[in-house]
Amino acid sequence: ERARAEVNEIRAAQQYGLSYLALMVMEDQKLIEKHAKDGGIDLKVTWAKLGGPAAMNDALLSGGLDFASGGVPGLITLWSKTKDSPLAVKGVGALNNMPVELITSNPNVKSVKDFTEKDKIAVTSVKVSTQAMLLEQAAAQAFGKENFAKLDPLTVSLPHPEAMVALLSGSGAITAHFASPPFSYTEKAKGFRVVAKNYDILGGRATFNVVWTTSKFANANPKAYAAFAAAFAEATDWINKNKQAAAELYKRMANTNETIEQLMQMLNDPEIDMTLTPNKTMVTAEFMEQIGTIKVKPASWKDLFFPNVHNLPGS
Amino acid sequence: MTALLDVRGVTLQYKTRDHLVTATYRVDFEVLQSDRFVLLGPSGCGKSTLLKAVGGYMTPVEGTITLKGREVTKPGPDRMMVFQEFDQLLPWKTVKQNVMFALTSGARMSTRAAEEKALHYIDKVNLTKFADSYPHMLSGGMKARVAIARGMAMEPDILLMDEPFAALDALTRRKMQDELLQLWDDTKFTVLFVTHSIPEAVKIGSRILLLSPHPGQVKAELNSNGQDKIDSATGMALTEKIQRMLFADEVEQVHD
Amino acid sequence: MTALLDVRGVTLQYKTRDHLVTATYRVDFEVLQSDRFVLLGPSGCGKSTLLKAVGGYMTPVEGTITLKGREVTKPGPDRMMVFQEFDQLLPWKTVKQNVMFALTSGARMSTRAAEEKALHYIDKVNLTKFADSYPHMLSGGMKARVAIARGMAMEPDILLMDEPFAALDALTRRKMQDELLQLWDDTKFTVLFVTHSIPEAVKIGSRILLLSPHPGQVKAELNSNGQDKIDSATGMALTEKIQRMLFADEVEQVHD
Amino acid sequence: MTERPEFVRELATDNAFGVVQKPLTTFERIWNQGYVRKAAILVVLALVWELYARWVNNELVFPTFLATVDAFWDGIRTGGILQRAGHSIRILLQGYAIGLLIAAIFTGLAISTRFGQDLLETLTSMFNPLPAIALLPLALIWFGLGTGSLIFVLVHSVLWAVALNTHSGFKSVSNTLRMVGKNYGLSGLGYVTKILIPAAFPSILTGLKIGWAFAWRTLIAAELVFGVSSGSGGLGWFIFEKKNQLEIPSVFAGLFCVIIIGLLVENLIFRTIEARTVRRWGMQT
Amino acid sequence: MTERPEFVRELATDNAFGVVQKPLTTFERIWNQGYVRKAAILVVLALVWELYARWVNNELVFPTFLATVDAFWDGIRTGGILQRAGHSIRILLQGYAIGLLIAAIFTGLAISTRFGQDLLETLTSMFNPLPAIALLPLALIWFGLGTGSLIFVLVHSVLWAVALNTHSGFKSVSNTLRMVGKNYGLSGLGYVTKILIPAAFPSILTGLKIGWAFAWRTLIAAELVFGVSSGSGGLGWFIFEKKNQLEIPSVFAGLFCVIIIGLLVENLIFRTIEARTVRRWGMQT
Ligand SMILES: Nc1ncnc2c1ncn2[C@@H]1O[C@H](COP(=O)(O)OP(=O)(O)OP(=O)(O)O)[C@@H](O)[C@H]1O
Ligand SMILES: Nc1ncnc2c1ncn2[C@@H]1O[C@H](COP(=O)(O)OP(=O)(O)OP(=O)(O)O)[C@@H](O)[C@H]1O
Ligand SMILES: [Mg+2]
Ligand SMILES: [Mg+2]
Repeated sequence: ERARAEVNEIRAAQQYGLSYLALMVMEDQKLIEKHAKDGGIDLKVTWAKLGGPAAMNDALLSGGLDFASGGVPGLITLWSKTKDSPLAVKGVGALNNMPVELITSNPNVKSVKDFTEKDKIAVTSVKVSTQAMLLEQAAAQAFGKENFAKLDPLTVSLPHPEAMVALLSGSGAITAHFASPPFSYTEKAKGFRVVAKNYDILGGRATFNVVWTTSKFANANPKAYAAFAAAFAEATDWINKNKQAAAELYKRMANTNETIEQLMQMLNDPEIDMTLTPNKTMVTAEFMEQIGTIKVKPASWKDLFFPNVHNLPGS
Repeated sequence: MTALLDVRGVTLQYKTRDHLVTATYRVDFEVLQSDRFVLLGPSGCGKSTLLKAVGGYMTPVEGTITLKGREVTKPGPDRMMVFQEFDQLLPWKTVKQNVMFALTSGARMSTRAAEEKALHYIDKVNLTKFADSYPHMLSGGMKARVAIARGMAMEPDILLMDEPFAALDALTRRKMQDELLQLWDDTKFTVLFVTHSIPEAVKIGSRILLLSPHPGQVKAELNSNGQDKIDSATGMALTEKIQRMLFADEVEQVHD
Repeated sequence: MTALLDVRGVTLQYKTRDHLVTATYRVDFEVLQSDRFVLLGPSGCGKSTLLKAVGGYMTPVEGTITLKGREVTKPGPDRMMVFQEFDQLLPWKTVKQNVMFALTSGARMSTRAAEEKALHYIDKVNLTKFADSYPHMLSGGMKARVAIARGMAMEPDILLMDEPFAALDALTRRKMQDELLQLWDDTKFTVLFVTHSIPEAVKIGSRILLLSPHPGQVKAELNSNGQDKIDSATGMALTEKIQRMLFADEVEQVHD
Repeated sequence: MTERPEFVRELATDNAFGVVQKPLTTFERIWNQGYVRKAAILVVLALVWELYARWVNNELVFPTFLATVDAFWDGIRTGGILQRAGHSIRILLQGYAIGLLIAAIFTGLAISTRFGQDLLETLTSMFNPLPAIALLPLALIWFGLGTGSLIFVLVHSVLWAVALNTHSGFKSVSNTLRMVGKNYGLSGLGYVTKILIPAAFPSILTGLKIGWAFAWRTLIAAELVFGVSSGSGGLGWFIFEKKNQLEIPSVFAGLFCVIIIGLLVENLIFRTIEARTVRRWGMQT
Repeated sequence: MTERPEFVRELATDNAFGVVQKPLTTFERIWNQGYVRKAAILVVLALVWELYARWVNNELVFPTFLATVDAFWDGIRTGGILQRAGHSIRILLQGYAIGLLIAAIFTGLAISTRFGQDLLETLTSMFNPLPAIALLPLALIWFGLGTGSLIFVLVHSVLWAVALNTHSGFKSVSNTLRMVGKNYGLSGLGYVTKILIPAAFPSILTGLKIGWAFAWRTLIAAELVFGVSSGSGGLGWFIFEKKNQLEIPSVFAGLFCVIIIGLLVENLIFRTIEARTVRRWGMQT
């Protein structure tokens, strides 16, 4: 009876990059369909690749998308905006822990405190991106809470590829880049120095990307939600157990020219975990509350996520 | 016999940003069935404007224009117009297509019949060799002749012609005049004809309306039999009489 | 006395996508200083084309055109042209500005002098009341008169006029003709004049070139003293003589 | 046919000619005002917006008109939406002006030499379809980050549309007018500015309008992609920021601001130009 | 003045008139071919690109022409750049066609009623400056993720430019031609299609060109935002992917593909239309 009331199609979206490998595995191995069948429903899954968070939000909120993915601040903002409405967006699980590093080409900069007006720091979007938020947190730690925005005037919006090229080419357009893998690898390999890192700023390994959906969807479609959650867990598990195969799957799905070795290097990086467990999300949430981006912070990280991950050792 | 076209106290005005130009003032005349009615008057006196009003392009601010008892409100193919302007041919159609298009869309004729008729009238205006040329390849007089062919081919109830022969040389003009009269002999259509030439008015017209200088008012209406007839009262030929009427103005003007 | 303008064996052709149209074939004539040279010929015989070639807008495919000994290669204000088309006025300038603009940019006159001169000639063509109107508010004949005023105001070495009076009524036409002759009396400029009207050619012209029908070739060159002089040999008046020459063609054509 | 009598008439005197138009009803007279009709359209559009938004009932995706207006006032009072708009307009005008200048040079060349025409046609068909991001690398090399690059991208969005319209307008100028211009001895710049530009003005105006609109589009979109350093953002950045904070009514307030500017520019500037030029000259009805 | 003799001449016969143009040199004849001149321009541009890129010497920012061509061939052989382009073109054509249709309806209304004109003018000045992202929420509500929304955004980028140009073209049609059309009893659709459209064709063509170019721009940019919902995505996504993989020559190969398509469409389609219509009719030089 319930099953008939549920949707028979769900739509989920990835963004570009290795971060979203778990979703690719789910897509490639049709894991959601499999778990849905086990749960007694027939489910068609449509996968979309979206270019940025704006489209992701619009699609989710307009009902064009059921599962979205993106950075932690994105989830927190959505949660805070929708928590009193039937939509009530929450996380389904984390995609990974990943190091995000502030890398500079300016030899005089040894720490965040050394940046001067002459420096320009590239982040994907000024003020609003994960990287910009991290920089503000670093500034708050270095100069005191009220000075969290001290470095903001130095930031410029630049997508990762352009930022990396600008840094490597030594054109002087930027002197620092808040980069995530694989861009940070390349920059470090060229000998540029890391002056800050999300793991240090947030106090430990931290979730980089998460998957989320609306309570409205989860409540109306418990079986479909369960199938997704189960598939998500299985995919994460599978990656950790089959890194070589996962690398090959990524190369095929993303149609990339990166070599298997390069991909394996990332997957084997001890700093990168593929895990469902949300880490250090509360640190970010608290910071966002402090600076007024959100009005009320979640009571615990469990407020931010659906119960299927509540048993994990999140933070 | 009631009038085919009845123009009663018609005042026509152009309203522009800065001025109000009165083109004609309380003009009235009647055109009967099969009249060859000529409008004659000095440059700028409102002949073209009157013709446009009869064509349905302008609404009088005063007075009425009725055609067959019904007031003229919009243009239509029953009043085929030959304009004064050179750019009245559709540039994207050849000479033949221009005439044919008028027939197929205005007179709703079949393509074949239209083609035949078009070629017939194009021949009458001596343009057979140029039937497949586009208008921009024609001389001024040739364009005028295409427009004449188009107007005549439509064989409308009433043909409105605005100085159709002005751009034609003496020889061609005479030929066209003869063609028009010939066609009239055949079909007895009604024509409202604007011209500048007094001899032409006398030759073409059966009735001649003289208009005053700007703004145009009716000055006189005269009959003509095409023969430049001698007026019994004054002993003057018609052309001379008309010329006098026009020249009277000049004398006045000069003495102003 | 050498010729001011020397047209030697000039063939003019239009090349279009599909055809090659020969407009004039090996035409030659000489225009002397202070000639009032008239081109007369049937519609489409290439008069406008010839005028455009003299104006520097077309290059002959054969023959040469020399003005004061120098070959004509491009247009210039030394040969002021009055075109046949109604759209020869700049729509974005009023009547006065149109005439003034020609003077300030063509004859490089000061604004004040240009204005004075412009108003003078606008008055000559009876358009003082319309000096501040834009061209689109004028009737066909009024536009033609503005173009005439502009051409005369320029007082060029040689004035090229393409049927300037075609759109004018008998009275206005006579006035314009007289103005032109008056101006000629005053300044003895040279004019190359296209017309369709034989009486006009005889009245205006000091020398008349007769062209054959399409493609235009020189048929005859005649003198005129403006009085419709009687030819001593044939006893015919000049108009009649010209008419005969034109009509000869018609007879031929009809019997074709 | 019975002979009709001939007649001769006396003429009325000059002072009788001031016939006036038939009087209009009050409603007609009001409705004849363009701005009344347009205001009516705007009211209807606002109503449709309000009602549809209420029906959709999803403030986070499509806020109501009233909420938007509210956010707009709020933005004016506290959020500095006007300064943001001012900042955007300043940059926009620079890009627009430079774009027009380059378009003028290109079309000037194109109309005076055959080679120039080939060049313009080739460049237009090559570069016009390229999105702004394609220019990013070159922009970064040449201008670095910041206003310079933004202006570069703006120029790209204005230039080709204006050049295409202007060039096509030039090519459509009647032969007679060209000949008249040459007759006056005009050539080069004088010929272009005194003959071709006024004669092609309807086309040029259209080009200016399209260029203006596309400059806005590009600016708003480009501010998101690059050239923005914190603190100096314009309207595009305002919209992006609010979007990321999910303050959707403010996002719409930003767009509302763009719409209002569009309406103002159209009705105050372009309409006036039109009325004083092409309409007055009888070149457009 | 000495009296010159009068004379009468015999005329030459018909068959003598075939005078031919003065012969041109071989070089002139070759140079007279438009495509030769354009090819020369393209070669020069390619050379400038190559040399400048070598001088910049930074493959990651601005690859050389040869590297780009290389990547392009590679893309054709292995990367399916042609399928990507095909995918984009399919969507583009749909958006373009729908945009034209709606533009036709709007301008048709605008030319036949005063209210229609006010509506078009108002809508154009309001919506034309809005960037595609502004429409995203509505697009997603109405069409969900996928091609529908992409097409919606494309329509937005085509519609207003084409409508503006067409409408301005309609308004510039000479009064005489309008009167001729009305004289034939044409009205409504017949009047628009048989009189106004051909008479305004130069303007309409310009609108079509601008619309086409902006459709490309928008599509490429929109694919970055909308990404792909099924299959492999179009050229825009290709460029996005390659950029993220830092395969800059491939990025330029994608843009190169856009350029080539632009050149082909201009020279094969628009030129041909122009030659068969406005040029042939003497409406453009
Ligand atoms: N579109 C217009 N706007 C304003 N006034 C106009 C317009 N058209 C004509 N007029 C004015 O109306 C009057 C009559 O013009 P109309 O064209 O009817 O004259 P016409 O008798 O045909 O002259 P012509 O013999 O020179 O062609 C003129 O004074 C002219 O200035
Ligand atoms: N642009 C053109 N393209 C092709 N052929 C043309 C062009 N202009 C004129 N012609 C042709 O050249 C010939 C001469 O034209 P032109 O205009 O010189 O005649 P015209 O003597 O001035 O005639 P009219 O007295 O009718 O004005 C005509 O046969 C015409 O068809
Ligand atoms: Mg008239
Ligand atoms: Mg001529």
